[in-house]
Parts: sequence; C-alpha cells; structure tokens
Amino acid sequence: MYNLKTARLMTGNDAAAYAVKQSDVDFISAYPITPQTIIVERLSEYVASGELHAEFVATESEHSALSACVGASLAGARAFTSTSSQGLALMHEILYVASGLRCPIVMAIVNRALSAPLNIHGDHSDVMGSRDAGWIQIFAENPQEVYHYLIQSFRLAEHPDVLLPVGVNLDGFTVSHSSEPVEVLEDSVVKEYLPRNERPRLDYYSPATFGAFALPTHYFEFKVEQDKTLRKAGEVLDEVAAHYPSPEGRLRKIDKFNEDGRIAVIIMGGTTGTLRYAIKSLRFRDFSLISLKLFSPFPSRELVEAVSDADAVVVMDRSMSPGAPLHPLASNVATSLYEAGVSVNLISVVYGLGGREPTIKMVLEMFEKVREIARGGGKRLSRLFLGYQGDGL
Amino acid sequence: MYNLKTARLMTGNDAAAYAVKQSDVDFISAYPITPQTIIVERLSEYVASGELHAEFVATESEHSALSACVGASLAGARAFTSTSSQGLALMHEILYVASGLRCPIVMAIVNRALSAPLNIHGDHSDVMGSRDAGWIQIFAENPQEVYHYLIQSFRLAEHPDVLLPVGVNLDGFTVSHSSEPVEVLEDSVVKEYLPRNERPRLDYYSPATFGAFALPTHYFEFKVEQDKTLRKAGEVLDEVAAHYPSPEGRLRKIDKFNEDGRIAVIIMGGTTGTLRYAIKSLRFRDFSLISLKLFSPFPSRELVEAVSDADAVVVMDRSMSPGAPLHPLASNVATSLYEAGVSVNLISVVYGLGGREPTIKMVLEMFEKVREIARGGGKRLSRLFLGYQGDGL
Amino acid sequence: MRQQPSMLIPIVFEAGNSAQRSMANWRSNKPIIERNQCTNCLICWIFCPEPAIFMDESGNVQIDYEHCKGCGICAEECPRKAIKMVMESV
Amino acid sequence: MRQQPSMLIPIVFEAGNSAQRSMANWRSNKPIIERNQCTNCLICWIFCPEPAIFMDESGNVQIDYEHCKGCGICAEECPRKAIKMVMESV
Amino acid sequence: MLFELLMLGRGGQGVVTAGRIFAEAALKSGLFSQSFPEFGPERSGAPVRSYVRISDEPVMLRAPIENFDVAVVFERKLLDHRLVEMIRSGGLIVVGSETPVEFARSDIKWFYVDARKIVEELNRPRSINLAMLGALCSVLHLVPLNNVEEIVRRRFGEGNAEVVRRAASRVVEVEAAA
Amino acid sequence: MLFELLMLGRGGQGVVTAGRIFAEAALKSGLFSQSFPEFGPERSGAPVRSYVRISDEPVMLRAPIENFDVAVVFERKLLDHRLVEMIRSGGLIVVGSETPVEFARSDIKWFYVDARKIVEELNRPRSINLAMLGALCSVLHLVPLNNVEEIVRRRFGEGNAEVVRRAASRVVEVEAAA
Amino acid sequence: MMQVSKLTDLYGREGLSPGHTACQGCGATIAVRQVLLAAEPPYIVVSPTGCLEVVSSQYPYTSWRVPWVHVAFENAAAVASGVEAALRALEKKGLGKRQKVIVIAGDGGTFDIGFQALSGAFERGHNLLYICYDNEAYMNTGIQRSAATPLGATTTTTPTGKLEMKKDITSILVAHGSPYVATASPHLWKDLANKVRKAQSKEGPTFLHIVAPCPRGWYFDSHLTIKVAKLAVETRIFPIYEVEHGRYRINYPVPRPRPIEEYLKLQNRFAHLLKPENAHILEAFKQWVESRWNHLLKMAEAFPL
Amino acid sequence: MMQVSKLTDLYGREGLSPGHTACQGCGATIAVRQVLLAAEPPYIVVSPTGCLEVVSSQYPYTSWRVPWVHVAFENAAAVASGVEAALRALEKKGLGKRQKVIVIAGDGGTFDIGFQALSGAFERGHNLLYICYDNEAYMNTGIQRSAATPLGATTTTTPTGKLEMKKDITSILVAHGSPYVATASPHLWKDLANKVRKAQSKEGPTFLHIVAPCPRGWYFDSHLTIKVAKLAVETRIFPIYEVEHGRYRINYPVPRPRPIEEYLKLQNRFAHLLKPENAHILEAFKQWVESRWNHLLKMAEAFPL
Ligand SMILES: Cc1ncc(C[n+]2csc(CCOP(=O)(O)OP(=O)(O)O)c2C)c(N)n1
Ligand SMILES: Cc1ncc(C[n+]2csc(CCOP(=O)(O)OP(=O)(O)O)c2C)c(N)n1
Ligand code: SF4
Ligand code: SF4
Ligand code: SF4
Ligand code: SF4
Ligand code: SF4
Ligand code: SF4
Ligand SMILES: [Mg+2]
Ligand SMILES: [Mg+2]
Repeated sequence: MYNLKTARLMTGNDAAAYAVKQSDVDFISAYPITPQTIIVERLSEYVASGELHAEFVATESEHSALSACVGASLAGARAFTSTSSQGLALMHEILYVASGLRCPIVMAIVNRALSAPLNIHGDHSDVMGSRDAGWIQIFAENPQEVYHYLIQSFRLAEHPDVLLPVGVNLDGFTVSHSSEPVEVLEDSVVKEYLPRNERPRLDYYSPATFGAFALPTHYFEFKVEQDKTLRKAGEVLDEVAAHYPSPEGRLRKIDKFNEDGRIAVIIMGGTTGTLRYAIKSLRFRDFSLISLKLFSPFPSRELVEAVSDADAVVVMDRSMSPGAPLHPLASNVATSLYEAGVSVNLISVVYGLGGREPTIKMVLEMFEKVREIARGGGKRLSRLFLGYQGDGL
Repeated sequence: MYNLKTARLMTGNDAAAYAVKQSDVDFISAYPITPQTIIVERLSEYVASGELHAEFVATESEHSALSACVGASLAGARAFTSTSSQGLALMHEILYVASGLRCPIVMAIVNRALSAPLNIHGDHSDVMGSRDAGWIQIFAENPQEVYHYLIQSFRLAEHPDVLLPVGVNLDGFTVSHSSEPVEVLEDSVVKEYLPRNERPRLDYYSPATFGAFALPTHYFEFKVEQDKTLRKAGEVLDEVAAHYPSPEGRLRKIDKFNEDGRIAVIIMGGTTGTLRYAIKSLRFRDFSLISLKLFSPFPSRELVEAVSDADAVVVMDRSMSPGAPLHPLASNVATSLYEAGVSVNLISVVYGLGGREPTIKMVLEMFEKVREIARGGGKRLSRLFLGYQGDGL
Repeated sequence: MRQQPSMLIPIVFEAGNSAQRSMANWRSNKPIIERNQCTNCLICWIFCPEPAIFMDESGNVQIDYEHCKGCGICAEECPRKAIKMVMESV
Repeated sequence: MRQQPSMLIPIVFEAGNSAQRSMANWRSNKPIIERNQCTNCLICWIFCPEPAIFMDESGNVQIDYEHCKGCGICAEECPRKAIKMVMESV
Repeated sequence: MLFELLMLGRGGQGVVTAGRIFAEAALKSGLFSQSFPEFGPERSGAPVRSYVRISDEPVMLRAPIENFDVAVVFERKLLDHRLVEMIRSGGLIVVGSETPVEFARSDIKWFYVDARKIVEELNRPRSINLAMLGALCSVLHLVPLNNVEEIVRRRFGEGNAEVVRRAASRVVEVEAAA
Repeated sequence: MLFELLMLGRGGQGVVTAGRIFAEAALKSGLFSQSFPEFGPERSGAPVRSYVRISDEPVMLRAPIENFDVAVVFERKLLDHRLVEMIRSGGLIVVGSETPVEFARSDIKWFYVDARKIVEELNRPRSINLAMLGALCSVLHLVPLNNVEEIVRRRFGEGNAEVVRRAASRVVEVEAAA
Repeated sequence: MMQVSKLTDLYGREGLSPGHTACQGCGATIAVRQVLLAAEPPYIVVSPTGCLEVVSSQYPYTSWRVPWVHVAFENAAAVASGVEAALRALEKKGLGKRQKVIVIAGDGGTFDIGFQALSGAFERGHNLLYICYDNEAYMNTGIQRSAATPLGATTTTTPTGKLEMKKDITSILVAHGSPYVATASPHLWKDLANKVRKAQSKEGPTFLHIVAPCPRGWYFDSHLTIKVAKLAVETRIFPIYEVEHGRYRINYPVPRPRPIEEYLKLQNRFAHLLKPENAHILEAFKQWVESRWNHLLKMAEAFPL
Repeated sequence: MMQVSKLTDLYGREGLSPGHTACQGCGATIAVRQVLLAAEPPYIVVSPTGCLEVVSSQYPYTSWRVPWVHVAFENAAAVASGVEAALRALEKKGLGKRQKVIVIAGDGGTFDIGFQALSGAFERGHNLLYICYDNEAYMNTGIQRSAATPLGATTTTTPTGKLEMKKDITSILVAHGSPYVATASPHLWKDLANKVRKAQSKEGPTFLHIVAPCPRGWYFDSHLTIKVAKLAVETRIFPIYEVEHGRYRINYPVPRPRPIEEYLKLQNRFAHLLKPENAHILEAFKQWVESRWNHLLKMAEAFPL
C-alpha cells in the first residue's frame, strides 16, 4: 500500500490541501470552521508562498464562499472550497444552485455534527442533510484516499459529460487531524491528468445569460436532465479512475474487504479502518466489509450484488434521519434491496454521532451482537446504536 | 364537509394567516418570498389593525427570521414563521438548531421548487431538502386543512412531551393561492384549545444557559433523545387531534379514500384533490388513495398496513433525491415495506416539479399506465415521470 | 472559447433574444410621434424603459410598436410635446 | 415560571456551575499576595480573567487557587507590586 | 356539475379579484367554488388570467384548467385564436369591446360589452373587472347578479355596484354569422 | 506489532508537534505510524493530549486510544491516578519532573527528566516538547534518537537538536519501591 | 475615461433588449438601460433575484446583450467577488482576460439580505462596481418593506406606513472606505452616465445608488416615472452627490427645494401622510429630509472634494 | 442610571463564574466580566459561537450566572431581536416582563458573518445593547483573519500579513443612526462600566466596541493583556470615544501618543512589520492610525457632543 521511503506524514487536511495545490486550482474561497480550517490555512500559505497560483478569497461567510465559487466557476476558473457542519448547512441553498448551474466546483467536506447542541466533532449529519442537492459525494477513509480522491474529483467534475460539483468527505478529526503516511504524485503527473476543458463561461465577447428563470414549462426537464447526468456520472467515474496514474489510488464505488465473510458490513469514512483492523487482526473473519466510497450517485447495483448472499447485512450510519423509517445510508440500502427483490437480514447501526468514535471494545461488542442476530435469522430489520449510553430505543 | 352557509372563501395563505391569528401567537418573524408572502402580509395587517396582539419582526433574511423565532420561543413566546423554497434553504442551519433547542415554533411552508434554475412554482424539494432537521412535518391538501392543521400544530408543538417545531406544508400556488370555502372555529374555541404551557425560558430571575456546547461525551444522547421524542410525537398527535373541536378537521396521519381500490396511490399535498376527483368522478374505482398528512415522524406502520394487500402501490413524489436509489417519499415507503417484509409491486412516480401541476389528462394516462404495470405483476419497482416532456429515463 | 454543451443547462446563449417577443398586447395607449414637431433629440429614447424607441436610417426617431408597452413616459418627457398618447380601440 | 422538562435538553439549569470545576492544573505559575503590601484596592480583581480573586470576610483580597490559571495579570497590574508569581514545582 | 371559467385581462385591471368575487358569489348562492389566478409574477400591463370552478359538490380538483365553459376577456385585444379554441362547445364568451366581435366558432355564444365606456361614464376607471362581472352574471344565469352586486357594494361601495348593474344591462349578444 | 503512546502536556507546550515528530521519525525508520491530537478546542494552559500509533503494518485503526504502552507526561502536575491505570502492563512512563516521581504501579517502568531545567539551560523555553521527545527516544528503543534529532534539526535548528540530545542523556529511571 | 456629454454618445450602445416583462413605465429598467449605455466594455453583470432578474431572464429568453449571471438573492456581491478574482487568476495564467464586474441589484438585495455579502466584498477590496437601483421595497414579491423604504410609506408589510427611517446606505458604504460612492437619478442621465464611468475607472469597490421609481409599488401612473425621480431630487429627498475617498461633492445643489408634499401626493403609498391625523409623521419625514441634507452639507464642508 | 466611580461599586456583581476554559490571560473574558459587573438587571445575554461561547458553556457546565443563549455564529443580533420583541409582546399580554437584551459577540460574529443580522437589528431599531469584544481575528477556530484584523497582522489565513484595513465598525454603526455607539478598553474599567450603563439606558439599538487582547492569537505573554490594551489606546490605535445620536466625544484624548512600535513589538503577529523590508507596511499602518484619529477629531469638531 505505502512505500515508506517516499511517503510523508500528512493529516487528512494536509493531504487535501496538497492535492488541491497540485490540481492547480485557480480560485479558492472558504471560511474557517473546525475541523476543516487547516485546509484553508494551508492553502493560504501555498498561495502566499507562490507555490500555488490562485486567488484566495476569504469571504465573510460560507454562503458567500460557495457563492464566490459559483461566480468563479462560471467565469471559467477551477474552483475549490471546503467546509464542515454549520458551514455546509449555511451553504445549503447555494449547493443546489451550484449543481443546477452545473458548476464543476470541488469541495472538501470535513464531516462534523450539526448543532444544536453545538459539537465540533465528527459525524455525517452535515453532508447527509444536503444529500438531495445534486452533488457527487465521495467518502475517503484516510489521508491517502483524501489525496487521491480529490485529484480525481476535479477530472470527474469537469468532464464534459458531467459538469457537476463534487464533495469529497473526510471524517472530522479522526481523518482530518490524524497524521498518517501519504504517497503523493509528481506535480507534472497531476497536471497532465487534469487537462483544461472548455465550457461555457462569462465573457463579454460571447455574452450569455447564466441563471435564467424557468417557468413550469421548462423546469422539470432541467431537473430530470440534472438527475440523469448525475446517475451517468457513476460510469464516467470509472473511466476517470481508470486513467488515474496511481493504480492503488483509483477511486472505486465500493471497496470490498474479506469478501468471504458471511456477514457484510456497509460503512463509509474513517471508521472503516477500525473495522478492517477488527476483522483482520482480531479475527472476525466471518465479517466482510464493504467500504462505500461513492454515496451519490448511489451504487445500488454494485452494493446489492455484494451483499445479496450474506447471512446478514449491517449498515452503519453516522447520522440520523430523525423521524424517518431508517437513517440515510440504511434507507438507501433497504431501498436498493427492495428494488432488487433481495431480502436479507438487515441490521441498521447508528454510531459515532458527535464524535463518539467507536472504540475497539464497542466494535467487538457490536460484532458479537450482530452474530447473535445473524444466527437468529428471520428478522428483516434490527436497529442498534453503537456507543450510545442512554436507555435503548 | 363544508357548511356553505358559514364557509368563507379563503386561499391557503388566507387560511394560514387566519389560523395563526386565532392561535394568538405572540411573535411572528418572516421574510417575503413567493408564494408564501401573502401569509406575512395578512399577518402584518392583523397586527397593524390590532386584531392580533403580537410583535411582527420583518427581518432582513429568512436566516434571521427563524433565528428571531428561536430567540422569541426561548423567551417564552408562541412564535410563528413561514417561508418557501430558497427561504427554507437559507434557514437550513437554524432548522436543526430550532429542533435541537426544542423550540415549539410553528412554520407554514408554502412548498416551492428550489433554484437553479429559479422557479417560483410548487414542488416539495424545499421541505424534502431539510427532512433530517428533526421537525414534525405535516402536509395539507387544501385551505381548509391548512387552517385546521395549523391550529393543531401549536398544541402539538407545545405539548410538554414534544417541544419540537412543526412545519405545515401547503403546495405553492395550487393551495396557497386557490380560494376555496373554509369553515373556521370561533376565536374563543381556538383559544381554549390552545392553553399556555410552562416551559423553560430565558429569564433573569431564574437564569439558565441555553444552547450549551456538547462534547462527544454528551452529544449522542441528546440526539437520540430528540429522535425518540419525534417518534413519540406521532402518538401525541393522535391525542391532540382527538381534542380538536372540529371532528372533521382532526389531523390523522393518513387519510384513506376509496379503500377498496386494488391499486393504492400514496401522495401528499394539493394534487391529492385531483386524484380524488379522478377516482370518484372519472370512475377509476380500482384505485385507492392514501393521502399522507404526516410525513415526519413517518407513519410506517399505518402505511404498510394500508397497502400490504394492494395489487400495486404507486408512490408520488413531488421532489427528487438526485442520485439516490429512490426519491424521498418512495424511499421511505420502500424502506417501510422492506422492514415489514411486505413485498408489493411498487411504482415510483415523480410529478409536478417546478409547478407542472398534473392535468386531468396526465392523471388519466398515468392511471392507465399504472394499471398496465399492475396487471403485469411481478416487477418490484418501476419508475415513471408524470408530465415530464423530455425523453424518458 | 465557449463550447455549448450537449446537455440541457439553464443558460441562454442567444444574447438579447427577448426582442423576438412581441409586447404589443400589453399596451392600452399608443404613443404617436408627430414628425414635424420632433427634433430627433433622443430624450424620449433615453427615458423609454423597454427601449421601444429607435432612430431609423434617415435619422428620424421612431416607435417600435412590437415592444412599446404604452407607458407614456416619452410623451410626458418630450420637450417638444411631439408625442401624443392615443387610446387603443377595444 | 420555569418547569424543568423531563427530557434531556441541552440547557444548563444550574447557573454558574463551572465554579465546581478545578482549573488548578492549568497553572505553571502561582500568584502570591504579600499581605502587608496589599491595600485591598481590588485592581487585581477587576483585571483577573477568571475571576480567581475575591475578598474574604475580613476584607482581604485573596487568590482562589482552584480557579487561578496563573496568567500573571494580577501581578503585572497591582499598583503596589504586592503580587509575586512563583513557579510551581514540576 | 362542474363548471369552469376563465377571466383574462391585464395586470392592474383586477382580474384576480373578479374571479374571486365570482367564486364568493357562487358560494353565497349555495354552490361550491374555487378560484385561482394564473400563477406567476404579476406586472402592470401584462396579460393576466384567473380561473373559477363552480360545482354542486366540493371542488377537490386542483388541475390546471385547460378548457372552460366560459371565457371573460376584458379587452378584445387579448382575444386570440388559441384561447377561443379552448372554450367547450356550448359555452360562452364575453368580451370587453366597443363593437361586436368577429369570431370563428358558432358552437359557443358570443357577447360583448363596452366596459371601458361604462367605467368612464361612472368615473370608475379601475373597475373594468366589475363591469365584466356584471356582464357575465347577466348572460350566464349561474350565479345571481344580486349576489355579485351585494359583495361589490359591501366591499367597494354603491358606485361600483352601479358599474356591475349597468354592465349587466348593456351586454349584447352577437348574432351568429353562420 | 501495534504500539500505542500518549503524550500529555499543556496548551502551548507543543504536545501535538511532539507526537507528530515522533510518528515521522518512526516512518523514517521504516515503521508505519499514525499520530493524532486529542480532538477539541485548544486553549493556552489547558491540558492537551496527543497520541501515536506505530506498527510494522499499515495502521488502519482509528479508534480512540484508551490504553497505551507508553505515556509521556510533560509535567508531573498533570499526572493522575486514572492515567497511570491506562498504561499497559510492561509499558513505561516518562515524566517531566525535577525529582523522582512516586508511583503506584510496579509493572511498568518509570522515568523522569527535568525538562524544564534543560530548556532553561539552553534558553529554549518553548522546547519542553523536544526535551520530552529526547528522553522518550533514549528509553524506548523503538525509534532511533538520530531520526528525531534529524527532524528537529531540520525544522527547528541545531539549538533545539541539542535540547533533544541533552534530555536523552539526562533521563533517569526510577527504581521500583517494591 | 470618455466623458458623456450628449445622447448620441450613448445611442447604439444598448445592453438591454426590449421584450423584457417589466411593468409599463418601470423606473428600474430605465436606470439599468442608462447604466449599460454608459458602461465601458468589457464587463460582466451580476444580479441578484428581484424584479430586474425576473423580467429580463425568463428562459428561453434573455434581455441581456451582455454577459449576465444570477445566482441567488442574497449573494450578488459574493458572486461578483468570485468572478472578479477568478478573472484575475485566469489572466495571470494566460487562461482569460480581466473584465470589469458590475453588480446591478435592487434595494432589498443591497440594503437587507445581500448587505453582508456587499459589506464583505467592500472590506476585501474587490475591483467591482456595485449599483443599486432603489425602488424602496421588495417589488418582485409584491411590495414589501425593505430597509430602503422611507418612513411613512405603506407597503404590504407596513400597511399603516413604515415606522423606521430609510437606511443610509451611502454613508455606510463611505464608512467602508470605498474609493467612490455616489447617488444618481435617471432623469439626470448625463450625471448618471458619467458616474458609471467614473466609478468603473476606479480600482477597488465602488457604489452607485440610483433612485428608481416604481409605478406599481409606489402607486403612480406609469407616465410619471421620470417626473417622480426628478421630484425626489428637487425636494432634497434624494440628494445627488458623490464621495471620493471620503471627500464629498454635492452634484446637484437644490438651493430652493420644492415642497415635499409635491412628491408625496403623486404617490398613493404616501396618501395617508397628507391626512391631518398624520401630520406628525409628515413632520418627522420632513425633519429627516432636512437633517440628512444638513448633514451632507456639513460633511461636504468638513471633507470637501 | 447609577454612575460607577469605584471598584466597590462593582464588586459582588459577578455575572461570570470561574471554571471557564478560556486561555490564561484572556482579554475577552476580562472585558465580559467587566460588562456583566456593570450591567443593570434584569437582562438577558445572547452570544454567537466563538471563544466566549465555547469556553463558558461546555455542557453540563456553564459559567453564566445570568440567563444566556447561544444559537449559532451568524445570528446573535437576530436572536436578540426575537428575544427583545417577544418579551415586549409577552409583557403586553401579562405573560412576562421586559428585560434588557445584551449581545456579547466576537469580532468575527460582528464584523463579518453576523454583520447583516446586526445591521438589520439596528435598522429595525430593537431595544438592545450589542457589545463586540474585539480580539481582531477568529480565535476560536485558531486565529484566522476577520474584517477586524488590522493591516499587516499575521493570522493563519494571512500568513504574510493582512492586506486590507480594519473595517471601521463604529463609523458604520453611527451611519446606521444608532443613539449610542462607543468604544472602550478593559484597562479603563470605569469608562467601560459607565458606557455599558449609558448604552443600556438608551432606547433603541446601541453598540459598544471593546478591545480584547488575546495572548494566544496576538502572541504575547499572558500577563501583558492589560498592558497591551492600554498601549492600543495610548498609541491612538484604538481611540476611546462615544457618539450619541451622531455627536462625538473623545473620552480619552491621548495628546502625546506613544510610538506605535511599542504596541507592535509586544505582539508576535506584528513581528515582521518591524523588519526593514516591511517599512512600507508599517508606514501604511501608521498612516491609517493617523488618518482615523484626524477624522475622529474632525467629526468631533463638526458634530460635537
Ligand atoms: C433567500 C430568498 N429569500 C426571498 C426571496 C424572494 N425574493 C425574491 S426577489 C425579492 C425582493 C427583491 O427586492 P429588491 O431587491 O428590492 O428588488 P426589486 O424586486 O424591488 O427590484 C424577494 C423577497 C428569494 N428569492 N430568496
Ligand atoms: C456558520 C459557521 N461558520 C463557521 C463557524 C466556525 N466558527 C466558530 S467560532 C468562529 C470564529 C469566531 O470568531 P470571533 O467571532 O471573532 O470570536 P472569537 O472566537 O475570536 O472570540 C468560527 C469561524 C461556525 N460555528 N458557524
Ligand atoms: S423627445 Fe420628442 S422631440 Fe425628442 S426625439 Fe423624442 S419625440 Fe422627438
Ligand atoms: S410609451 Fe413608454 S414604452 Fe412606449 S415608446 Fe413611449 S416610453 Fe417607450
Ligand atoms: S491590586 Fe495589589 S494592592 Fe490591590 S488588592 Fe490586588 S494585590 Fe492588593
Ligand atoms: S494569575 Fe491570573 S488567573 Fe491567577 S489570580 Fe492572577 S489574574 Fe487571576
Ligand atoms: S414592480 Fe416596479 S420595479 Fe418591478 S418591474 Fe414593475 S415597475 Fe419595475
Ligand atoms: S484564544 Fe484568545 S480570545 Fe480565545 S480564549 Fe484564548 S485568549 Fe481568549
Ligand atoms: Mg426593491
Ligand atoms: Mg475574534
């Protein structure tokens, strides 16, 4: 996986900033928020030191940061932003506009819980709360993936058949602040991988109107077209990844681990590593792991294929959809299974809210519990909390 | 249904403003946006004329409007706001805070499509885009329901076992701007129905700290508690409705029509009326209709019960979850069916985006098409668009 | 520089194409320039909201009735009172 | 007026309860008042960020070592130089 | 029975109000009704539509009205072929005009009323909509003229009620050419 | 092999940097490593933790570190019973202190180093963290002192490398009382 | 910068096409036309949501003959910041050319919901010209109060008249340290045109505040738009001045102001102010006009241009 | 309003408890303590997200002995508007009592992301006192640039020093027509205390801008906090003045200012400014101080209190 000779120790945030620098972005606009801030700080340093030729606009809010990116993107620039939690929530309105105007903006989303109560730690509520905004959403497990996925995101976003914004998610603190070995590509290799494509832009000499107003006579078609394009982006992703110069770094929709395990666990983000460790080193060989790298467009087919034979399927959500039948990821999985006519013993687990990162002990207990449920068979859906200390639900 | 002698002609917006006036709110803060604006205008008139004793704060944005409501609610006031589309999106961050701080705010959401492209007409993208925010979400079909549901919402929101914000949704223009007969209660009856309950509030003489900062040690429990409360609110709703002085106006989670129909159609909001008409007057007696009044907490059990014997179940979404396996309502239904182990022929229909209100002709065509699919049997999930004029998906 | 994408995107590439739209049925009153009083000073033009006033090849100021909405500003502001507003027949 | 709800809500009802928390291990340097130089003028108190300075029953200004973080402002600002900062042993 | 009606005028002429008054009058006369404007941004001068449904049972239908039994067109200038096509056979149309209106369909009844003249006579330049309402009631016989007059009087005063009445008396049927 | 380490100091003392340098040095010596701070708002003066994992295979684990093989405590004052309990049997602890530290567990090795004195001697008041690193390397034998010294020299200059070396030479093992 | 001195200097430079759907006699449209006639290419226009946006960009039509972008209601200045900085970056890399960015926004999008983005852009010092066409209310949504609505004016959210004063946006932007802040009226087209050019020629963020009477929202007959603008100026209600780096010049002195009632009585939104029972509001209105004018005189004296 | 004249007038009125988690020597905390010691009950405090909020309200603890609410980062003034208006409504209905609303916010929450809410609340004229403790950067997230960061200061987002001037928030709020706008420093505790009371006693929205040195973010030793505040005032970098209804009074004249370098050299964020190659930035900094001071003198002359 790593070549220790060439690897550097980088946090997820470091890796993000480095990837963005190498991607030769033209424009960055962002607003500080924990735990994302370091990305922005590093990028300001790169710009100040001349290592990165870009304009860095420190707006007065995240709403403005994304708005500025939309403006920059429509002006033809390669634009980047990053945020977390309240910042993403404040951008909410503009997230839809960015995708609707087909701006290939790339954003690092350093996932963090949403207020109230205020909490600065990791969970996926922020990005899940905007999951209808029409962005491509990618989840990285560790700083190395953050690096690779960000670079591929620019190519994906700017692909003429896509022109959609991409979010690259990394868990707040546990990935963003964890220093780990990261191998990077040569600047020139990245540059070559990211050619500049033409696309419509604001220009006095060929004036066009961006952001027109659409009556009921036109709106529906725009939106369906956008959805179609997003779904197709899954295929483009495969192509974009296939060209990525680092074969191990190629972005796949799902990544399977210990495929022979009879109990499949579906999860996204940093905690995957802990499960890998538990399965491999603590000998939970009856568990297979499905690390979902692409949340949107949701790879239903691949997922169903991967789990249809399992004795039980555990879906781990790091957010809740309060009042809904199930939480975002589990609901997507259940729906996919329903559509495929596959019926498995499904176990929905909510974990890690507000930064309660699962300990080894918690994971082991969960695995035991899941085994029990799997042995029990029959039941179509169970709900568990991992690490929750109140009285059960 | 109506007593024509006492009914008045009111639009959905009129009915909303009238209900809010009778509910004796103390505080209103809102920002104009089409098609919601009229509610705010009417309320300003009621306040100006002295018919309503409330402070009306015309903030400089929706973000501030909801923030002001949070402040007012924590100060002990009965607070109301209303918005649509971009306004709701701009409130996004504070929606979560309002529920997290357990503010019993009531909001009328006059549903409208989200930009880009800008469109001022009806669809449910706005509210669906915030469906994880932990609010109770109610959908009204017509001005009469808007009236009844708003009054019941205040009692539900302020119930000591609930203390959560409530959104009452009405379709932009087709309900908000359609003048129809509405029967109203006496002022005194409403007043009696809405007693003032004590709850913690900002007060110098018993100082407390609201909106504290929660570390990973506490956050998870707060959030699970909030979700639990939201789920329980379904039961409280039954109780609150049972006491409502107008028996026909009582809010039920789902409302069934022509129950004997073999093909069940699940839908929310104004277009329900058109389907009722089609089934009743145009003799599509093989269709039964399930008008969902409560979207959150989602009444999975009641819904599954209602459709488990159907030959086919049509779920009509007036919004999309781009890139997701299914759109919000259909996904909730599929998940509920999966959980219940019920397997039916499911047909997901997306309709009415950006105000493309289904015509009779469209509905008839859809019914024919659905019949065909139902006759075909077997298939677990089909996807249709209603009124979309591009090439199919 | 620009490459028009094959996808349906809410961009209008044909600048100023609203001129293709007739606004004539917005009008209840019709401005009529009395040629002999008009000095072609362009005052009416600078104040027309549409604009529905133009100079023809011979340098005469004219009304574009496809776009004039009949607001009456030109008539009001013409320093020579060279424009009359005439009610359209109903 | 207030009714404390049975639910878990992120409200703290016990005003000022952070005083229950000891901050002593934040401190590397310890302020010591030299009693005989101190006029109990309260200058140190008005500038203490915690506050970790109080007047005892006999009207003497004292340091609250459970809450003093050792910033040294009091020593710096005491007009009588009555406070010394002493390094805590490690 | 389900009866559908279109009103077409221009921004500032009170088209929406007219629809609503008609629906209210229907309600007062014991019929169920619904009235809604053409949805969209309103600008002074722009053509504006308003719709009314009247029925003997509650109106649940919320579909756009694509065909109608009656059209009320405030100014002849706004009439166009497509609109005339949308009137159901057996229906009728009332047009605000000084002169009889030419027409292409003989399966509907044509009326005209010089609404502008009436409001000028009565010095109510903003009451074109009320004149059209008066004319409509007098030829449609669905909602009693009295009810409309009553609502107008209550809301806009006797002078405007007179507009309604006068228009009702002045509306003229156009003889079919065919 | 999976080795877990805690560093505990106070905001402003460079606890996080120390962890990171140690992880980097491990990487340079051919081991996989991971370092992460205690997550949360940082305030000057507040106790701060930093963690390091070192392994001969890639470190995937991302769980909080609840028990550790080694603890490095920058100031004796920060030591508490609970922390000592969390050290794995056979592990070791290095404490910044002028004097030998009392302790309750004899199944771990105890070391102390007068880091404050060293940084005072060398006039590097902000380099307590580097002194603790030096002491750690000299007693742990997992990551060569050289590697740490090298990184410190490159990043903070020779003066600070001297801090590392001097601390390495001054760290003292406490003889078990039992 | 080429001075505009006659109408033929502007003729033929149309940036807005007819066929937009503004109301008859819309003052905003007149103002915007004049701005575009004056502006020197190349430039890019950014607008927030509002009347102007809605009437000019109804897909598949556009009235814009120049590049134009609308993103949302509250962020025109932020979008403009992005466009401006992006073009700067692209130019440095040889991937594009700088073009002046001009925001054209309503009062709601400027004084209220877009104010923070505006303030932020000015603080950061972007090279852009921000123009507010001020019709003193949210017209697009049907005439609701904005911070620009004057004391006493009725709107649908102030049915008995607004209780607060109009926000003094120009002074606020002067306090932001802008190199050029000015006011203008479409009836003084030459002054307006030259101010557009002057503002455009400065480096840094400049601001132009244009009175834009709205027949629909102010309730006057559509032929009176220019008259009303003129009266706003000649009653001293809307002073015409400019401020360069904090130094003031009154461009249109108004030594003998017309009576304020002349202005008010044309507009139904002020009808109630002329009733005897509201004399105190009228008085407050007059005082406001006077005190602002006097303040302006004093500033022009203390900090002359 | 009771004048504060000696420390015993304040002793025993503590609104903030110890046990908060602010850094050693935090200037913001000193300022806030002084505000609460002075404020007259009954009142309610609203704070946005920021250092103050995070250090004082870590569940299940609170350092607030007075009612306090935090909702988000950008909306303190809007929340305060809601509280204020709600209490007014409840009082009218006999369901509650009016209490003064005091916002205490950082510079980021005031100058930047919360500026629109602030401006809106002032425009609407709510009866509230808004206090900004200005530590000249986003400290809670680790020292990033804000509009309050002075020219030349390094932050983590301006690694080579900020290029723009500090936003002149007081002038901007004066331009909002506030009845009372003032500045204060914790080293002048009496002036500060009396300004809190004066501001509180006015009807309408008032503003108090307090310099709050931050040892962590300005890089100075924690015992110097009060010294640094004093130097800010005595170098004329942070003038102490008040503006009542547009009329100015300089409360602390500083006839012989201390050299600006004295202030700068204490703080590592300015270290580079003292290097010869940055002399031009230092010069610009000095000019900014001088021109603001002169402007203030002129205003005090033209519009004396
Ligand atoms: C976030 C948001 N809130 C509200 C609206 C609705 N809205 C659109 S335009 C507008 C008013 C515009 O007022 P102004 O800026 O003064 O421009 P005008 O229409 O008067 O020209 C409003 C309230 C919106 N589009 N977005
Ligand atoms: C919408 C949003 N964006 C960003 C943040 C992150 N954030 C919290 S506090 C803060 C800075 C606060 O700065 P300031 O107001 O100056 O207060 P200080 O911390 O300096 O006391 C930031 C950027 C947030 N909480 N919410
Ligand atoms: S203003 Fe009058 S004179 Fe001048 S061009 Fe127009 S019509 Fe002719
Ligand atoms: S009437 Fe109005 S729209 Fe027509 S030409 Fe004259 S100014 Fe232009
Ligand atoms: S400042 Fe000095 S003299 Fe005054 S009370 Fe404190 S220690 Fe005593
Ligand atoms: S050292 Fe600082 S915290 Fe301790 S008492 Fe003195 S001023 Fe207060
Ligand atoms: S409402 Fe006013 S500003 Fe808007 S288009 Fe009509 S006249 Fe112009
Ligand atoms: S960072 Fe600065 S403002 Fe924040 S707590 Fe520390 S000293 Fe106070
Ligand atoms: Mg406006
Ligand atoms: Mg700050």
